[in-house]
Amino acid sequence: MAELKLMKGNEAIAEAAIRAGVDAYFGYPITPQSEVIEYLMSEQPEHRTGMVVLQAESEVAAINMVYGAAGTGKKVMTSSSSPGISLKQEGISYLAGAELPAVILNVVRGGPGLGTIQPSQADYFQSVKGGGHGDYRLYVLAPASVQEMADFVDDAFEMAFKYKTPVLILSDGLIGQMMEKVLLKDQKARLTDKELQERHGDWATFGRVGGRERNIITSLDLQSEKMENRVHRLMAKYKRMEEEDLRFEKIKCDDADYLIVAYGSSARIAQKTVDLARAKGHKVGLLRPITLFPYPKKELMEMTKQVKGILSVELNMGQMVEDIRLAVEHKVPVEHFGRTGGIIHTPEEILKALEEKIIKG
Amino acid sequence: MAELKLMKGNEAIAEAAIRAGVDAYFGYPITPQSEVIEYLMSEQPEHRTGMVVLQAESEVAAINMVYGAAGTGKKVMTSSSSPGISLKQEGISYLAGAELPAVILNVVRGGPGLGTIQPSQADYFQSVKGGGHGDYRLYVLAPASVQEMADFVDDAFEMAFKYKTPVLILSDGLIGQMMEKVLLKDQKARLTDKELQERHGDWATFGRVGGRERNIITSLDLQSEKMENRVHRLMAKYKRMEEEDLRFEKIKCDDADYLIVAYGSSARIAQKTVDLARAKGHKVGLLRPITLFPYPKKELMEMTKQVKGILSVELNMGQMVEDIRLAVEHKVPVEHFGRTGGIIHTPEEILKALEEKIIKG
Amino acid sequence: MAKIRGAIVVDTEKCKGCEVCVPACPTEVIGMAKDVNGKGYHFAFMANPEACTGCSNCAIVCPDGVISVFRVKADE
Amino acid sequence: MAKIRGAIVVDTEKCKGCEVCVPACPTEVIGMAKDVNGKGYHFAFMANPEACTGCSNCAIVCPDGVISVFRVKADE
Amino acid sequence: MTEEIIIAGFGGQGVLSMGKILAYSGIMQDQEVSWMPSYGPEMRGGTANVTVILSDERISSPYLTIFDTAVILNQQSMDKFEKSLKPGGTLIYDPNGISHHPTRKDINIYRIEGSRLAAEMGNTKIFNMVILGGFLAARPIVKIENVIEGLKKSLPERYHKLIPLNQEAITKGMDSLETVQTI
Amino acid sequence: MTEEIIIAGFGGQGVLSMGKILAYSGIMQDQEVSWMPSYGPEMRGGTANVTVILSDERISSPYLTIFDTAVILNQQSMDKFEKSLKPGGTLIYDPNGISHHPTRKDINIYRIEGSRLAAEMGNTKIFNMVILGGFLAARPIVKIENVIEGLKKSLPERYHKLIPLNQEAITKGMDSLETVQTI
Amino acid sequence: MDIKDIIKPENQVYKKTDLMTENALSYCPGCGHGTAHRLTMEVVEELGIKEDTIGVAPVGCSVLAYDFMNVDMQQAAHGRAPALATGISRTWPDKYVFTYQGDGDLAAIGTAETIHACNRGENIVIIFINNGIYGMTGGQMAPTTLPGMRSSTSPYGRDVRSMGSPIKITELISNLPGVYFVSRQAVHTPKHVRKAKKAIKQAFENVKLKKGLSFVEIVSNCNSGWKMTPNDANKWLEENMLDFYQLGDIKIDGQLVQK
Amino acid sequence: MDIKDIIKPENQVYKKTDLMTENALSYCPGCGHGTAHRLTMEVVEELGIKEDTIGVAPVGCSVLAYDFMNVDMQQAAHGRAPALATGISRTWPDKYVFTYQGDGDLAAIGTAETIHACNRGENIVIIFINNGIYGMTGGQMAPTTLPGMRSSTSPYGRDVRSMGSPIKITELISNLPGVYFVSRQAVHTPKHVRKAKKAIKQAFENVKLKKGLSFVEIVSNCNSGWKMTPNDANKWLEENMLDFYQLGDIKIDGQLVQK
Ligand SMILES: Cc1ncc(C[n+]2csc(CCOP(=O)(O)OP(=O)(O)O)c2C)c(N)n1
Ligand SMILES: Cc1ncc(C[n+]2csc(CCOP(=O)(O)OP(=O)(O)O)c2C)c(N)n1
Ligand code: SF4
Ligand code: SF4
Ligand code: SF4
Ligand code: SF4
Ligand code: SF4
Ligand code: SF4
Ligand SMILES: [Mg+2]
Ligand SMILES: [Mg+2]
Repeated sequence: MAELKLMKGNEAIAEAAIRAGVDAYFGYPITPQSEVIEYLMSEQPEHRTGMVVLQAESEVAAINMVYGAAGTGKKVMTSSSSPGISLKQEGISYLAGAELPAVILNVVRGGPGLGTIQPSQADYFQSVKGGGHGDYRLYVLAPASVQEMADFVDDAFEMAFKYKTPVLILSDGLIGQMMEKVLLKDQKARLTDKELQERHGDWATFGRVGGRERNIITSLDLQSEKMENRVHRLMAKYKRMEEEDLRFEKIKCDDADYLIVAYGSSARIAQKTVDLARAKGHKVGLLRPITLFPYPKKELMEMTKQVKGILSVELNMGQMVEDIRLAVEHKVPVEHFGRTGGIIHTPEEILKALEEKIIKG
Repeated sequence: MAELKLMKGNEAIAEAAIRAGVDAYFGYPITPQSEVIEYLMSEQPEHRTGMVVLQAESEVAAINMVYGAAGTGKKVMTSSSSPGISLKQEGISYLAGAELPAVILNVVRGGPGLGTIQPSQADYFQSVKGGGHGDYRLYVLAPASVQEMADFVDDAFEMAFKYKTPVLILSDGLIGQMMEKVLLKDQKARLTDKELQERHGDWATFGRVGGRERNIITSLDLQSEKMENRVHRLMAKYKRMEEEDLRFEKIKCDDADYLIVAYGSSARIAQKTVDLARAKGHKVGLLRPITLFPYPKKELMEMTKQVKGILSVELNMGQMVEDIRLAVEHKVPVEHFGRTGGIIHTPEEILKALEEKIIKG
Repeated sequence: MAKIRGAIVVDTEKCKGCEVCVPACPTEVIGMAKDVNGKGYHFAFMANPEACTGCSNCAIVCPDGVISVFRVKADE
Repeated sequence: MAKIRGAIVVDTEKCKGCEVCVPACPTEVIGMAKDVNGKGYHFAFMANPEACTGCSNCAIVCPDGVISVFRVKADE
Repeated sequence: MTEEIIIAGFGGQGVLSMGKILAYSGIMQDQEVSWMPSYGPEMRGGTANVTVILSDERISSPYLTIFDTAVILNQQSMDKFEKSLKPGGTLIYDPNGISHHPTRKDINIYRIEGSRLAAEMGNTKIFNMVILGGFLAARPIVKIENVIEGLKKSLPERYHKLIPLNQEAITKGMDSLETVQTI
Repeated sequence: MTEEIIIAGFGGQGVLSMGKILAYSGIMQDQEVSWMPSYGPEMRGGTANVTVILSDERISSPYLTIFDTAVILNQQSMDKFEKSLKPGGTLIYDPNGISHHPTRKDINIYRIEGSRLAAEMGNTKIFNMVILGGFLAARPIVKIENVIEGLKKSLPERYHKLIPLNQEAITKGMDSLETVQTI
Repeated sequence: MDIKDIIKPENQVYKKTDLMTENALSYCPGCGHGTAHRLTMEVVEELGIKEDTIGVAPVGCSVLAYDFMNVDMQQAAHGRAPALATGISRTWPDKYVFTYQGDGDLAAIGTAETIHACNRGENIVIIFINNGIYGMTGGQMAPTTLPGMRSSTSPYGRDVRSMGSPIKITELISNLPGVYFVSRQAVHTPKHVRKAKKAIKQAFENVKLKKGLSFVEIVSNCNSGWKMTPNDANKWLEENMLDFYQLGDIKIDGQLVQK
Repeated sequence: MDIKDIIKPENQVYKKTDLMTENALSYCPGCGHGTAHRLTMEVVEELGIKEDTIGVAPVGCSVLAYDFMNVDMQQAAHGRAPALATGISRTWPDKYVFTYQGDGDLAAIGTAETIHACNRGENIVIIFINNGIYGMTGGQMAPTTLPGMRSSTSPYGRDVRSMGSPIKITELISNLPGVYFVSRQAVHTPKHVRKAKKAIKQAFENVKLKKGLSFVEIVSNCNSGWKMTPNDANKWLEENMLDFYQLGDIKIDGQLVQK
């Protein structure tokens, strides 16, 4: 039954996972996302839906438990925060290479190193360019509200299975820790074993049921020719993602002379800047990429016909700004404004930066 | 005593490490770089110079052993190949955050996942954008010959200590496995404890010798303001690297109408393409970035005054090409040609791509 | 006969009022202040100073190391 | 009296000539061929077929699983 | 209408749950709400604060540096947040433990003796409800019945028996608010 | 002068070390050299090959797909590399185990009975030295004294006593090369 | 009696199980991996559980186990097979999930995953091939390499002082309450093969009981890494490895076997 | 006799060591971390080795140990302190290198680093604070959490069947030949504090012998995580933790202590 609740982003995604019929969650505690596993444990989803929740001995173990379960066709997810996500990079690269569906949540905190536990977006590069080794990408969703934390579980699994790929939900401490109201969807049933076998029997490893030929999950191709084919197959998927499953949101862009591009928590804050700017008479719009990979390149290029300059607002020292520049092919000035180390920029300082770097500049 | 030898890249770097007076090496076997630790073990450097060589239980342990030893002011290095380097990402982020000097060698193989053991350059993004979490970069050196494998040990440590930063030597299976002649430098003495204490006594943790105040190595700043300062300090270093320690090589660029940009093994192969192209009457030059971070942005921009187009030649599906586009601000067409999955492009097919994408295109 | 007398000094600003020292004292010397210190903690004090033998038990269990102990042999 | 007779068939193209089967045979049946197979290995064969009892020892130690074993009770 | 509120005090004072009840109350009257805590490694005795926004419109930034209303429960928070109020804003504080009282002239200031009143009611745990009452007296932005509904929603079922006590504390708080200065 | 050579055969035939000696010989006469093996997960019995380049100039690509000279020691390698020779190039092979002999008409072809000769000399380990001798007879690109120097450099000190034997094998190889076709 | 009369289908007493594929094994001649593969598959066949069996291959020489074992298989990152198996077994609690791992994989990089899967008592089978070396990468020292034993990273022999002693991971995990069955076996002679198969069978049978993890170590040769002929390697194994890694059951029905 | 006459410098019999800094400890009131810190520093002071001591702080509540211990210190990634200590000790073989780690750090994510540093017999001291929970991150279940014990990730009590049994990592590593000294202690009463200090002192003294690793576990409270007052937590510790984690020396001079 759909339900309206006040929840933390971390709790909302956990509840949404149960309702989405997720089969298993494997994770290891780390601030600011430990509420995900805590909420799951307190809800005893094994009684509600039969969902498995296990605290792993480490993030490395967790991502590899995900790999194992994903390889059987199950809907499986994990979550962590920056240092823990770094540890998962080998596993993520394996998931991508073996073409397994899985959902990974990163509730980003300030880095590098142990850093701070405050919100940050400094893992953008790692998320969209591939923090692990090899030629691969993730489908990356960036929620900007508690509602989206909940909604993106379903979306993420849809993409994960559509493309047989790991999907990253790139959140941050602000979205994870804040409470907002959230409309929770109805409970979806988990696939029965039989349904799963029918749906995924051509690739998943759940045993040679009915005596079918064996299935194999691997990312190894000793022959380079085969490996190159595998990579080309991946690249074709990424292209298709761009064509079919790109997502973004435009706020007050219709008449905009200047554009802010921001995602996740920065988008929330920058939205206030848009209002402040407009109150001062600047026609500013906000383009919020919802998918960070694929990236709204065409849309940005389109916007260059209209806007005089673009400010990339990020909780980091300048990462997404590169993707904007690549997208607009340097047709309009693109500048970056960001705070880092867990400091959250204020709507006012974003406005100031906008005025200094774009409007006046 | 300087010496001329025929060696594999992996052996040359190991021998050069002993001669450079490196204090310690910690690593874990993985193809195509296991010769590094094998060579070191067979040379018994503890007898030659007192250098410590230890086979760790994993790449994660190895990078953290490096962290510990580096924190005491020692010259310390590790090596691995792609999957192992992915596992080291947390540790690398910590090294950057704690501002520790260390040298990491990645002899890249084809990924993602277990992939192949053949040469690849698909870890470019991971290397230059930061595969770990947080706002940091590495100083990245890309050797293109066995001689450079040897020479870059000294250079890498110089940079590591100059900037107090981890330095990545980004090689690949081709450079690691091939033999060429190499002129080995004279043996340098390792720092004595006393020398080390004098040189690094203001930050390194070797005990409060002489009753000095304690030193602390950490990457943690619970206060975001302090953490932001730390990140700004890092960014200032990266800027300085660009000003003072950028490296590249230009081959036949003086009269070039077209430019190939390639590093490492691709640069070696592309160099042959330059000859083939010139034999056919195309004035093609090669710009070889030696440092991948910092990147020769200004030089590339300068070249746009002269060349009609640029081909980025990489053993991957298109990574460095983004940095070229960013550098030249889309002033001339920039295209990518690459093979992946361990396949090495031939000089002939590079020429074909150049003709199709740049010269005729 | 020489009697052992002791006394403790609690760094009241650093005391966290955890009360771990209280049961550690064999002679029930320590009580917790009604007042709070700058951090809002009720700090420990010698409620029963006469009984203190300076045995240091309280000091060595104090997690915050805020107790100093003094001891003299006093003639009765 | 019924005697047990055995025989083995070696998949000579898959045999790697490791010789592990040789000492495993209690009756010294197996020898290595002078010839090599397509992969360049000297393969195993029944050098002394009369002695084979079909005990399967050779087959179960063969790492490549290339030996099949047959056995009959034969009247003398 | 949009109300941007900061509630700040010591870790154990129930700052976060007071904010949560307030946010739930907003939901009960169909408003958009957000609740953004400061979070950190639990160093007990440290400060805790939460930004609560209630609005009739979609809320943009849940993280703010200037506020309409501040509820201040210890000295550190006073030092930090008095200056973050908008001119014309409202400051509500518990004088217990406050050595430097607010000095701004361009804001409304109220006092509520939360600690004392809670102690008088024999239950220090309802301290934050007394404060909530005081807040509601100064800023009646949510209806009391919605607060009670919010309370129900935010308390686990097994604690619902405590709702009358909480309600009493809120009423007590509402009745006990002292006006220091209105502009 | 630049000579681009592929040497290809089975894993245990000493292909890599033959290439290494050749490369060292180049160094001994002050040439630039490169030696690039195929490497793979050691599936014993698989093929092994190495590309060796000797040149008076700086060597660009150490990895090649067409060659001046091919030294071929088993059938798989024949199938793979006969077609990679430049027109006018040189193919040297050991006929032992070869079922399909080379057919190209635009290259020079030589045979050297390496296996047989090594067996005759009572030491299969010098097989690759016999082959090297054959190579040198066909392509005298390095002086024999430089080969001996190269041998010294590439063998660990403790094996230097074997150098005369190796030298003998090389000589045997040089003397035993059979010309199949020259163009 | 003619050989032809013996070699008839009805007389066949030993035949490779169909659960081994027709692919030629990628192992060196004489390597024990092949035998261990075959025993595992024979057990799966004899128990009639191929429809319910999922294997996990490691990184190591047996990385390609999925090419040879004719059951559903996943290939794991180096050392993480027990984590994969946990993920599979937790979501398919009635299946037979096994890992097949080398000593480097299981006792070096995978130590944490091994210990914790054992400690949680995952309802899986671990087949552990201890050949005292890293075979696949060219014979480097493993955690199990014997004192004084040469490898490419201990070319002068394992120096216990600086490289540590060989680790008896099998004994170590036997102490964990989550572990239900532990046995150490070998496969270099027919007698050992028979015993090893019994142990593997026991391990798979235990899965039905859901009482914890079953662990079978197989001490095996890596003749290439050891630089010996297969038969010499097996002799060396008998004389050196088995002295240190003593064969036999170590834990049965959750109880340590008293020695 | 007046109190003033007693409180004189010359009468002082207990004074906080100078090797604890003046920074106020960041721990919750009554948390055993403070005591364990102080004992460690008292030992370093008494042995006169502060010029030769390097500590490694973990990730856990004691992540800030470097703010309190007045010796050179490094902060390690979660679980990796033994690897750092290895790196330090190998390059400074005559120094006193110690790690200070929580149970999550040492026995969960850091299992492999712990086991292998122990197995290699690194010449270091490991101080292991077992409070049966992840204190820093808000009281999640640790590998050491007792059966039935509640935590934020075992809110209905640790269910051994699905979460595994608490792991006695200390007993486990005692079996490794590289480990020279192992002792389990507590710090919640004066008596326990005195014994714990003796064990820590022994551990540091062992470093001089270069015979292997010394390991001291300290069973401690996490009153916040356990949601008890400090004194209740200490009582609970006495009654529950010590039953499972029995105090005393486990290995002395490289020999297991017979029980
Ligand atoms: C993360 C990572 N590190 C290292 C390697 C390289 N590697 C492959 S197999 C192997 C060790 C194999 O030894 P073992 O597990 O004993 O198996 P064996 O080959 O002896 O059967 C190593 C280190 C890898 N593939 N991935
Ligand atoms: C890679 C990584 N994973 C997880 C965390 C989050 N984390 C910090 S401390 C901790 C556990 C602390 O527990 P313990 O080691 O028992 O120490 P205690 O706080 O109880 O003293 C965790 C999981 C982290 N910082 N880094
Ligand atoms: S020194 Fe001894 S007697 Fe005195 S207060 Fe402390 S514990 Fe009690
Ligand atoms: S033990 Fe220490 S901190 Fe706790 S109450 Fe006593 S003096 Fe204060
Ligand atoms: S079946 Fe027995 S007797 Fe026959 S060859 Fe094999 S081992 Fe020898
Ligand atoms: S054991 Fe098998 S592979 Fe080895 S020689 Fe005998 S038949 Fe051939
Ligand atoms: S290298 Fe060793 S373990 Fe690997 S296949 Fe060969 S003999 Fe077997
Ligand atoms: S959370 Fe627990 S371990 Fe951490 S300081 Fe508080 S009481 Fe100590
Ligand atoms: Mg092995
Ligand atoms: Mg703990």
